[in-house]
Amino acid sequence: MFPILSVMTYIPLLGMIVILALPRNNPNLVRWVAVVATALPLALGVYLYMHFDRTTASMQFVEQFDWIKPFNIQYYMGIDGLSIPMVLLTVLLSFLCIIASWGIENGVKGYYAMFLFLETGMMGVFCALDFFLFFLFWEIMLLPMYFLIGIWGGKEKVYAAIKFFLYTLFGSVLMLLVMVGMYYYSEPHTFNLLQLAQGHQFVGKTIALFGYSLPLDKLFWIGLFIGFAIKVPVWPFHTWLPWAHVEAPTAVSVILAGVLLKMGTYGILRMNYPILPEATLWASNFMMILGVINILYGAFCAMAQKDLKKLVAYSSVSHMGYVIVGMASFTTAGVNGAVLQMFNHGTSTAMLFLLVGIIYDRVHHRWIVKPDGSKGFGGIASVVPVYTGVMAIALFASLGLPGLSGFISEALVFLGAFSNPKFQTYVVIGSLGILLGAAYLLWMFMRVFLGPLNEEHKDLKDMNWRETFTLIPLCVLVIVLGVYPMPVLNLMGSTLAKLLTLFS
Amino acid sequence: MNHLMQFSSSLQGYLAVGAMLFSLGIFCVLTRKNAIGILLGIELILNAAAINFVAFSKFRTGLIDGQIVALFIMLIAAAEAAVALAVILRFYRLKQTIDADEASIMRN
Amino acid sequence: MNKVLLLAEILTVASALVVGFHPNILYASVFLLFTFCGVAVMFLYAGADFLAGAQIIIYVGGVTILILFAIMLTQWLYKIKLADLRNKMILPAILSVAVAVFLYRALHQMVATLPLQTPEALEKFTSTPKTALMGHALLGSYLLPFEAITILLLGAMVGAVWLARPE
Amino acid sequence: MTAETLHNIKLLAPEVCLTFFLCFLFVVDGLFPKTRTNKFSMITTVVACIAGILLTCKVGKTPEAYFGGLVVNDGFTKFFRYFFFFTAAVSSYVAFGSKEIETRSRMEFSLLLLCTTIGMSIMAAASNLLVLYMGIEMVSIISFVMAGFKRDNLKSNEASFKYLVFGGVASGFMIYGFSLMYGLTGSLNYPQMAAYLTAAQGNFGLVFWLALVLIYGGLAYKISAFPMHFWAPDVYEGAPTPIATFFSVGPKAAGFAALLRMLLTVFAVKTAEGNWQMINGISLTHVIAVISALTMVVGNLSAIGQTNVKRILAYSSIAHVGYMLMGLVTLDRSGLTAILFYLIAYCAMNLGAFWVVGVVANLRGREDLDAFRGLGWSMPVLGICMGIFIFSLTGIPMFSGFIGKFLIFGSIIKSGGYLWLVLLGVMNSVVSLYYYIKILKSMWLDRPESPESLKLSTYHAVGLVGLAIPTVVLGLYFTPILEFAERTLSNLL
Amino acid sequence: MAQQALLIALFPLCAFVIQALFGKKLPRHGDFVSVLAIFGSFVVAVPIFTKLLTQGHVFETFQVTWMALPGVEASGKLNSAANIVIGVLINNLTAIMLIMVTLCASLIHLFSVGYMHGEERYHLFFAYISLFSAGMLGLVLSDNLLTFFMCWELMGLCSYLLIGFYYKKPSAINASIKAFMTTRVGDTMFFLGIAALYYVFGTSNFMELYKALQQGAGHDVMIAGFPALTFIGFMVLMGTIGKSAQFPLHVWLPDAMEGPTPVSALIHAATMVAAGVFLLIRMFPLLEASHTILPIVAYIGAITAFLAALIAIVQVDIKKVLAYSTISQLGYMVMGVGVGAFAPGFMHLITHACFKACLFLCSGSVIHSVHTQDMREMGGLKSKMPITFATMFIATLAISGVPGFSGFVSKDRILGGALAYSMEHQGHYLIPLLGFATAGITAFYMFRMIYMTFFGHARDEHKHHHAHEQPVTMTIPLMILACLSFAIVFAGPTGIESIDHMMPVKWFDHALEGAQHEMGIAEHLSPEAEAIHHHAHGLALILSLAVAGLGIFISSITYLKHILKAETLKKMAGPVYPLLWNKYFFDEFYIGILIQKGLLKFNHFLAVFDDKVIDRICVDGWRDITMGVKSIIGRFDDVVVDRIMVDGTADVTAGGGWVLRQFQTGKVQHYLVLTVMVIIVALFYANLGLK
Repeated sequence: MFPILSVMTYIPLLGMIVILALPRNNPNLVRWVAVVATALPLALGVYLYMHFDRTTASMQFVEQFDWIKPFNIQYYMGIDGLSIPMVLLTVLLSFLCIIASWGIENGVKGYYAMFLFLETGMMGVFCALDFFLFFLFWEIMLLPMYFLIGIWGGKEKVYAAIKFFLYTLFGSVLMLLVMVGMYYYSEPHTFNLLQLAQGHQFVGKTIALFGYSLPLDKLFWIGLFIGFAIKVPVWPFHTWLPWAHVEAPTAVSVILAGVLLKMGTYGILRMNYPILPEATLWASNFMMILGVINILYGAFCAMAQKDLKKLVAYSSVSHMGYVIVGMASFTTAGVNGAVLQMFNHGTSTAMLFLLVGIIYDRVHHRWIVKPDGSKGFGGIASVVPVYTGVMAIALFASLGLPGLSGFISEALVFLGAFSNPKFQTYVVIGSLGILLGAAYLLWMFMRVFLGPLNEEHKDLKDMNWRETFTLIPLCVLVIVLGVYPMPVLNLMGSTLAKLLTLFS
Repeated sequence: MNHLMQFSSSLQGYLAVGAMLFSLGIFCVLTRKNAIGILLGIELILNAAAINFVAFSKFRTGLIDGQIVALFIMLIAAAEAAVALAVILRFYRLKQTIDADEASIMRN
Repeated sequence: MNKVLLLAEILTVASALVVGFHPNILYASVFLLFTFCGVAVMFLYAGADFLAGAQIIIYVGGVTILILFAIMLTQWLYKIKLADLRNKMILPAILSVAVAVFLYRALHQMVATLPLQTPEALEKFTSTPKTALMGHALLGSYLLPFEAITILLLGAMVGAVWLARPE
Repeated sequence: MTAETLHNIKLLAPEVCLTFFLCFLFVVDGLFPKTRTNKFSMITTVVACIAGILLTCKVGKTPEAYFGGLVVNDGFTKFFRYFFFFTAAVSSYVAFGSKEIETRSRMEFSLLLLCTTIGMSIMAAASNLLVLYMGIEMVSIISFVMAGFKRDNLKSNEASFKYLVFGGVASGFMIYGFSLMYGLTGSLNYPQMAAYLTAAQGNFGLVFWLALVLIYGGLAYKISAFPMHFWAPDVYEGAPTPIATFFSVGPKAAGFAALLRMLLTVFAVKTAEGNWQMINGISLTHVIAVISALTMVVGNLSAIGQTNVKRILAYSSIAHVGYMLMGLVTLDRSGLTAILFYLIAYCAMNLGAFWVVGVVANLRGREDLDAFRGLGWSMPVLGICMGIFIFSLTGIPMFSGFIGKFLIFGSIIKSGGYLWLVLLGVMNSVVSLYYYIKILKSMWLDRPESPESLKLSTYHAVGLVGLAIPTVVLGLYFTPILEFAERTLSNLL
Repeated sequence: MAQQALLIALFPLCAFVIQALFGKKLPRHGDFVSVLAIFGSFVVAVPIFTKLLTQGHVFETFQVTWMALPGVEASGKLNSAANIVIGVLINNLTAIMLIMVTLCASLIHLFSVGYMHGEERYHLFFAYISLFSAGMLGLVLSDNLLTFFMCWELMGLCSYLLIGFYYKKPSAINASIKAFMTTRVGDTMFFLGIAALYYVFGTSNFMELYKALQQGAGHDVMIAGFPALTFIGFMVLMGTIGKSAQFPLHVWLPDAMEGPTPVSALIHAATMVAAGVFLLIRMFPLLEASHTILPIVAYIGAITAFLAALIAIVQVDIKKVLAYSTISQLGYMVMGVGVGAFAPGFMHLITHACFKACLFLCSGSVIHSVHTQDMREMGGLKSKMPITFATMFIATLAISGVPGFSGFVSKDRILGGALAYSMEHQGHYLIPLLGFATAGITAFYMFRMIYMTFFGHARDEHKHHHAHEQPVTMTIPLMILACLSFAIVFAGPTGIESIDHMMPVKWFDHALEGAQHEMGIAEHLSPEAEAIHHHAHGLALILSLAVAGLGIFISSITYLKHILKAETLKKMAGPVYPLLWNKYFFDEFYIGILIQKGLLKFNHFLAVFDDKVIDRICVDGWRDITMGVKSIIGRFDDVVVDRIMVDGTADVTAGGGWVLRQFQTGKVQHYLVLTVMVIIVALFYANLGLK
C-alpha cells in the first residue's frame, strides 16, 4: 500500500534538504520549492479527505513496522477521526503560511528550511501512533520553532524563543517520564498507543516517591497533562504564549496558534483519554475548572492589551479554554464541539494573525493604543475596506457569531458541557467568556478600524493578491463550516463516539 | 617505654605513623601557599600510603605485593615530582611567583 | 633494635610536623628529607630492605634534591613568613584533625579485628632478603606495571622537558 | 619469553603498536629535528586507527584474565579500548588543524597523547589495585603536562598547576585508600578482594568505609564527579582546545571504566539473571543516587551565567557525569547498558562541541560567547553541526543524547525506585537548555556585527559532519549499538 | 409549503451575498436587488397568510439533520440520539409574523431607496438590511431554539453594523458596540437557557418541547441549584430583556438611534426588538409551567413601560422620543405575556410594529427634510409636509390608544388582562397601576411630539424654509403603514369589543386560539374567572380611555395651547426632572462604574498579574530567590568560610548557579578544602551509619 502518511510527512523534509542545497542568491527559487513541498502534502490531504472512511473508528492508512526491536518501538503511523481534522489543518495552514511568508527577505533559505522541517514535525505528531515516535516528532517541532521565532522574530525574539523552548521542554520531559513509565508498567512492554489503551493497564498500580505510595495512573495523567497543558496552553502555564506569538513572524504565529496549540488538546484526547480513562474522570472537575479559568483569564487579559497581536494571542488562550471545557464534559456534543473548535480556532485565529501581519508589514507597528497613550490606528476602514471586511469576518468568527464557524463549536461545547449535570455551574461562569470575547474583539475593531481616520495611515494600501489568496480559503472555510459543519464533523463522529464509551 | 617500643614495632605503630603523615600531608597541602610546599604535602601523603602497604605486606599478608606497590608509589612520586617541578618552574617564569593563590585567573 | 625503630618513627613524625608547620619552605624541604630517611628505616624494619634502599635513592637522592633545586631556582621563597599561612590554617587544621581522628578510630578498630600473621611468620618474612624476590616479581607476575611505568617515565620525562625547556 | 608471556603480549597488541610508534616518534624526532610537522598528528590518528584494527583482529574474543589476573580482557575492556582509540584518533585529528598546538611540539603532543591512551587502556583492563593505580597515574601525570601544553600561556599553565595539585592529592587519597583496602582484604586482586568482602558478611568496620570514600575520591576525580569536580572547569578552560576535547571524553570514560569494574566486581556480585547485587552490608545505591544528583545539579547550575563556551561545556560535562551515574543506581543491565550507550553518544557530541569551540578559538583567538556571534550565518555547516551537538547534549529527541537519557531514565523507572532522582534528572536537563541555548543564540540568533565571508575548511567540515552523523543516526536508530553494549556487559568478568 | 417558505429567508440572504460581493459594481449600487428580494419574500409569505385567513389554521413543518453527532450504545452500535435537527415551523403565529415582517421590511426597503440616496456605502446598507431581514425571517421560521438563536444573533450583528453605519462618527460606533454588548449579555444567558433546555428536554424543537411540557416533563430536574424550568425561563427572559430592551438592559436602544432612520424603523421598532417578545410567546408554555417566572416577566414589563415612558416626556430628539416609546410599548407586550394575556401581547407586537414603523418613517421623513432631529428646531411643519403629518398623526392616535385605531385594541386588552391578573392574584396591583399610568403618559408625550413638530410656529426659520414633502417612494410606505394602524385591520372598526361584536373581524383571535391550542395553553377558565375577566375588561376599557384622554388633554393645553407652561411642569417635577433627563443614570452606572472602574481595572490588573506575578515570580522567580539568598549567604561567608566567598564578585549575573559558583574560586586549595570537607562529612555519615 502506498504509505501516504509518511509521504505527506517527509515531503517537506525532502523539500528542506533541497532548499538547503540550493544556492543562496536565488530566494525566489527557494520560495517556489517550498510552495511545491507544501502543496504536495496539501493535495495528498485532499486525497485523504476524500478517501477517509467516516463510518469506522479504527485507524486508517496505517503503516506499521518494527523500528527499534529491543524496546519494541514501532514505526506506526495512522489516522482516525481525531487526527484527520488536525492533519488537514496542518497541511492547509502550512501551505498558506509559505505563501504568506513571501515577504521574508533575509535568510530566506534558512527560514523556509525551518518551516518545512516544522511541518514534518507537526504532521508526524498527528499521525504517530507509537508513543516514542510521537514524542520524537513532538520535540522535533521545537527546534525549528525556536529558530523561527529567535531569528525572524520581533524585538524581544530571543527572550520569547528561549521562553518558548524552556517551557515546552519542561512539559516534554514530564511527558518523557510518563512515556518511559508507561512502557515499563505496561504488559507486555510497549509504546503502541492503541495497545496501551487496552485493558486499563495502570489502574490500581502504585509507585513510590519520597516514601509515599502514589497511584500510578493519576501520576501519569498529571505528567501527561502538564506536558500537554503547556502546549495548549492551560493557565497557569500560558505565559510563554503571548511572548512567542507576539514576537514570532506572522506565518509562525499562524502555525503556533493554528496548529501547535491544538497539539496539546490533541495529545490529551489521544493519550490521557483512552489510556487513562479512570484518571481522566477523576480529573475532569479539575480540567473543567482550568478550562473555565482559561476562558475568562484569556479574555480578561486580552481586553487589557494594547498590542493587536497580543490581544489575538490572549484570545487564543481564551478559545482554547472552550476546547478544554468541551473535552472535560464527556458528552457527545461537548467532545465533538471541542474537536471542531480545535479546527475552527485554527482557521479563525490563522486569519486574525495573517491580518495582523498584513497591517504590521505596512506600518511596522501593531499598537491599538500606543504606549504613549496616543491612538495607534483608527478609522482605517475607509482606506482599506477589503481588509476591514475580511478582518470583520475573522473577528466575528472568533467571537462566535452564528453563521460563522466559531459559533458552531462553541455552541456544541456549551450544549455538551451543560448536559453534564456536574458542570453546569462552571458552564454558567464560563459563558461569561462569550460575552467578554465579543467585548474585547469589538472594542479592538472599534479602536482600530472605526471612528475618524488617523491621518498617519491615510496612505495605507489594501491587501494585494498574495495576501488575499492566503485569506480566501480560510474565509471560505469559516463561512461554510459556520453554516454546515458536517464536512468536518462527520470525520470525527465515529471515533469520538467510541472514545466516549470509555466514560459512560 | 617498653610498651612504647612494643607499639612501635607492631602494625599499630606503622599505621599510626602512616596516619600522622597522611594528616600532616593534608594539612600541608591545604595550608602552604607555596606551590612547592603543596608538593611536599603530596609527597607526605604518598609516603603514608607506602608505609601502610609495607606494613600490611608484613603483618597482614606476608607477601611482597605490598612492597611492590610501595616501589611503584615511589617511582610515580618521582615522576610526578619531576612534572610538578617543571610546571612550577614554568609558573614561576610566567608570573615571577610561586604563590598558589596567584593561580586563579580562571574561576567561577 | 626496637629502639631504633621507635626513634626512626619519632624522627619521621617530628620531621613531618616541621614539614607541615615550618614557615620556611627550605627548612620544610630539608626536614622532608629526614622524614624520608625515617621512613626508610621503618621499611627496613618491616622487612623491606630493597625498598629502604630505593627510598633513600629515589627520595632522598632524587626527589628532595629536585625540590631543593627548584627552591633555589625560585629563591624569592626565602621571604615567606609563617604569618602568611596562619590566617588560613584554622579550617585546614580542623579538617586534618578530623581526618586523623577518623583514621585513628578506623585503624584502631581494624587492627583489633584483622587476622594477622603469626610472630614466627613475621620473623621469617623480616629475615628474608627481598631484592631477588622483587626482581622476580617485577619481571614475572608484575611485568605489566613494570613495562607501563617505563612508558610513564618516558612520557613524564618528555613532558617535563617540554615544559621546563627554555624557548 | 615464555608462551604465556607471548599470549599476554598479544592481548596488548594495540598498545604495543602504540608504544612502538611512540618510540619511533621519539627516535625520529631526535635524529631529524627538522622533520616536525603537523602531519605527526595525522599519522597519530592513523596509528590509533591501526590500534583499533589490531584490537579487532589480534585480541582474543573470549573473556579471559591475563598477566596472572592483573588485567582482564572481556567485552567491557574491549569496548573501552575501542572508545579510547577512537577518542585519541579524533583528538589528534582535531589537533592537526589547531593553531593552539605549536608545530615544534608535535612530537611531544603525539607522544603524550598516546601515553595517555595506553594508560586509559590499562585503567579499563585493570583487575588489580596496583595496575589500576598505574593506569590512573599514567593518565594523570601525562595529563598534567598536556593541560599546560601551551607553555607560554598563563591560563594553560594555571590549568596544568591546578590539575597537578588536585590530581596529586586525589591520587594520594586513592592510594591511601588502596592501602587500607589492601590491609583489610589482604589482596590487590579484585576477585580475592570480592571474596573477602563476601565472606565478611558486612562486618567491615569503619576502615572499609574510609577506604571506600578515599578510593571514590580518586575515581571521582577522574570522572569529575561531585565533590571532585572542581578542577574540571578551570582545567578545560585553560588547556588547549584539542586537549580539552580529549580530556572531556577520554580520561572521563577511563574513569568510568575503572569505577564500573571496581564497583561491579569488587563490591557487587552478578546475579543469575545477569544483573548485579551489592555485597551484603554494602548498599551504595543510595549514595550513588545522592552523588549523581549533586553532580548534575552542581554542573548544571554552575554552567548558568558562564560566558566562556569552553567553560560552559566543562560544566556541562560534569552534569553529564551526573546523568551517567544515574545509570549505576539500579545496578541492573539496562542501567549499565544505558551508561555505555550514553558514553558513546556523549563521546560523539562532546567531541563535536569542543571541536567547534576549537575552530572558533582558532578563528577568533578566544572562545567566549561573543566570539560565536553570527557564526552560523557565515559558516552554516559549523552552525548546523553545533546545533546538532548542542541539542544532543540537551537531550532533544532525534539526537543520540536523548536516547542516552531515555535509556538512563528508563532503567530507573523500570526499577520502580528513585523516582525523585529521575525527576531531578529531567528538571536538570531543562535547566541545561538554558545555558546550552546561549551558544546557539550567539551563533544563529545574533547577527555578526560586520558581515564577513568565512569559509570552513573541508578538513573541519569532514570531521564535524563525521561526528554529527552518528549523533543524528544514533538518535533515530540505535538498536545495533544497544545490542553491542548489552553484549559488552554480558561477559564482564 | 414549508420548503418554499424557506425562500422567504433565502431571498434576502442571497441579496445580501450579491450586495456584499458585487453591490458596488451593480447599477444603482444594487438597491433593487435587496428591494426585489424582500418583495419576493413578501410574495411568498402572502399565500401562507391567505391560507391562514381562508382556513383559519396553518401548520407545516420541514426538518433536516444539521449535525450528526453519533453516540455509541452499549451494544456498540452507533446511534443518532444526539443529532442536531433543524427545520421550519409554520403555524399561525409564524404566518402572521411573516406577513408583518415582510410587509414592514418591504416598505422600509422602499423608503430607504429614497432616504439613503447618495450615501456613502449605499450598497452595503442594502446588504446589511437584507441580511437583517433574512435573520428576522429565519428566526420567525425556525422550529427550534438553536437556529432561532443563530438568527437572533445575526440580527444583533446587523444591528451592530447598521447602528455603526456612519462609522466615522464616534457616537455611532460607541452606540453600535453598546447595543451589541448589551444585547449580548442577554444573548449569552439566553444561550445558557438553550443549553439547559437541551439538557432537560434533549431537544430545542418547539413542538417537541410543547409536547414534553404537556406530558409534565422537566419538573423534577435541578440546574445549578434552581428548578430547571425556572432556570430556563429566567434565561429566556434575560434574552428577551436584552433584545427587547427591557429594564435593566434597555440602555442600548435610545443610543441605537444613531443609525440611519430606516434602520431605526426596521430594527429598533418593528422587528428585531419584537423578536424578544416573540421569543417569550414561543416559550410561553414553558414560562407558564415554571410558575415563578411569569410574575417576574410582568413586573419587568410594567416597570420598563413606565420608566421608559417617563423618560420619553423629557426628550427633545424626535427619534429618542420614539425610541423610549418603543421601549415602553415593548414593556407592554412583555407585561401582557407576563400576566397571561398571551394573545393581546402578540397582537400588540403586530400592531405596534405597524404604527411604530410608520412613526419612525415619518420622523425619518421629517429629519430628511429639515436635517435635524431636535424637536426644538422644528414646528409648524404641518403645512409643509401634509402627508407626513397625516400619517404620523394617525399612528400617534394608534399608539396613544384612541379607539378606532389598532393600538387601542391591543393595549386595552393587555391592560384588561393586567387588571384581571391583579384581581385574581392579590397584591399585584402595581402591574395594572403602572400600565394605566403608562397609557396616560404615552398619550401625553406622543402628542407633545406631534405638537412640537408640526404645530405652532417654525422655531428655526431657515430649516423650516427648506422643508418639503418627500418623494413618492417615501410617502407610499407611510401611507400603507398608516392604513394598517386602524383597528379594523385586526379587530373591528372601533376596537371596542362590545361594539364590534356586531360585525366581527375575528381572524386574529381565531388564529391565536389555534396557536394556543397547539401550544397546549388553551384557556379553560372557570365561571368565576370568566366573570372576573369580563369585569376587568370592562373596567379597563373605561380606565384606559380616561387616562389616554387625560394625557392628550394635558399635552394639548401645554404644547398646543400653551396654557400650561412646560417650564412649570419641569419645576413641579423637581428632582425628578434631572433624573429623567439622565435616564436614571443607567449609562453612568454601567459604563462609568461597571465597565471603566470595574472591568477595565480588573483587566489591567490581570494583565499586570500575568506579566509580573506569574511570569516573574513563578517563572523567573528563582532568580529573585537566589538574589535574596545571596545576601544571607554573603554574611555567612565572611564568618565561616572565610575567603572562599570573599572574591565572590558582586557583578556576577544573577542565576541559579550563583551560590555554587562562589565555591569555584579558582584557587586550587579552596577546592581541596571543600573536597576534604565533603569527604569528612561523608565519613561522619558512614560513622553514624555504623552505629
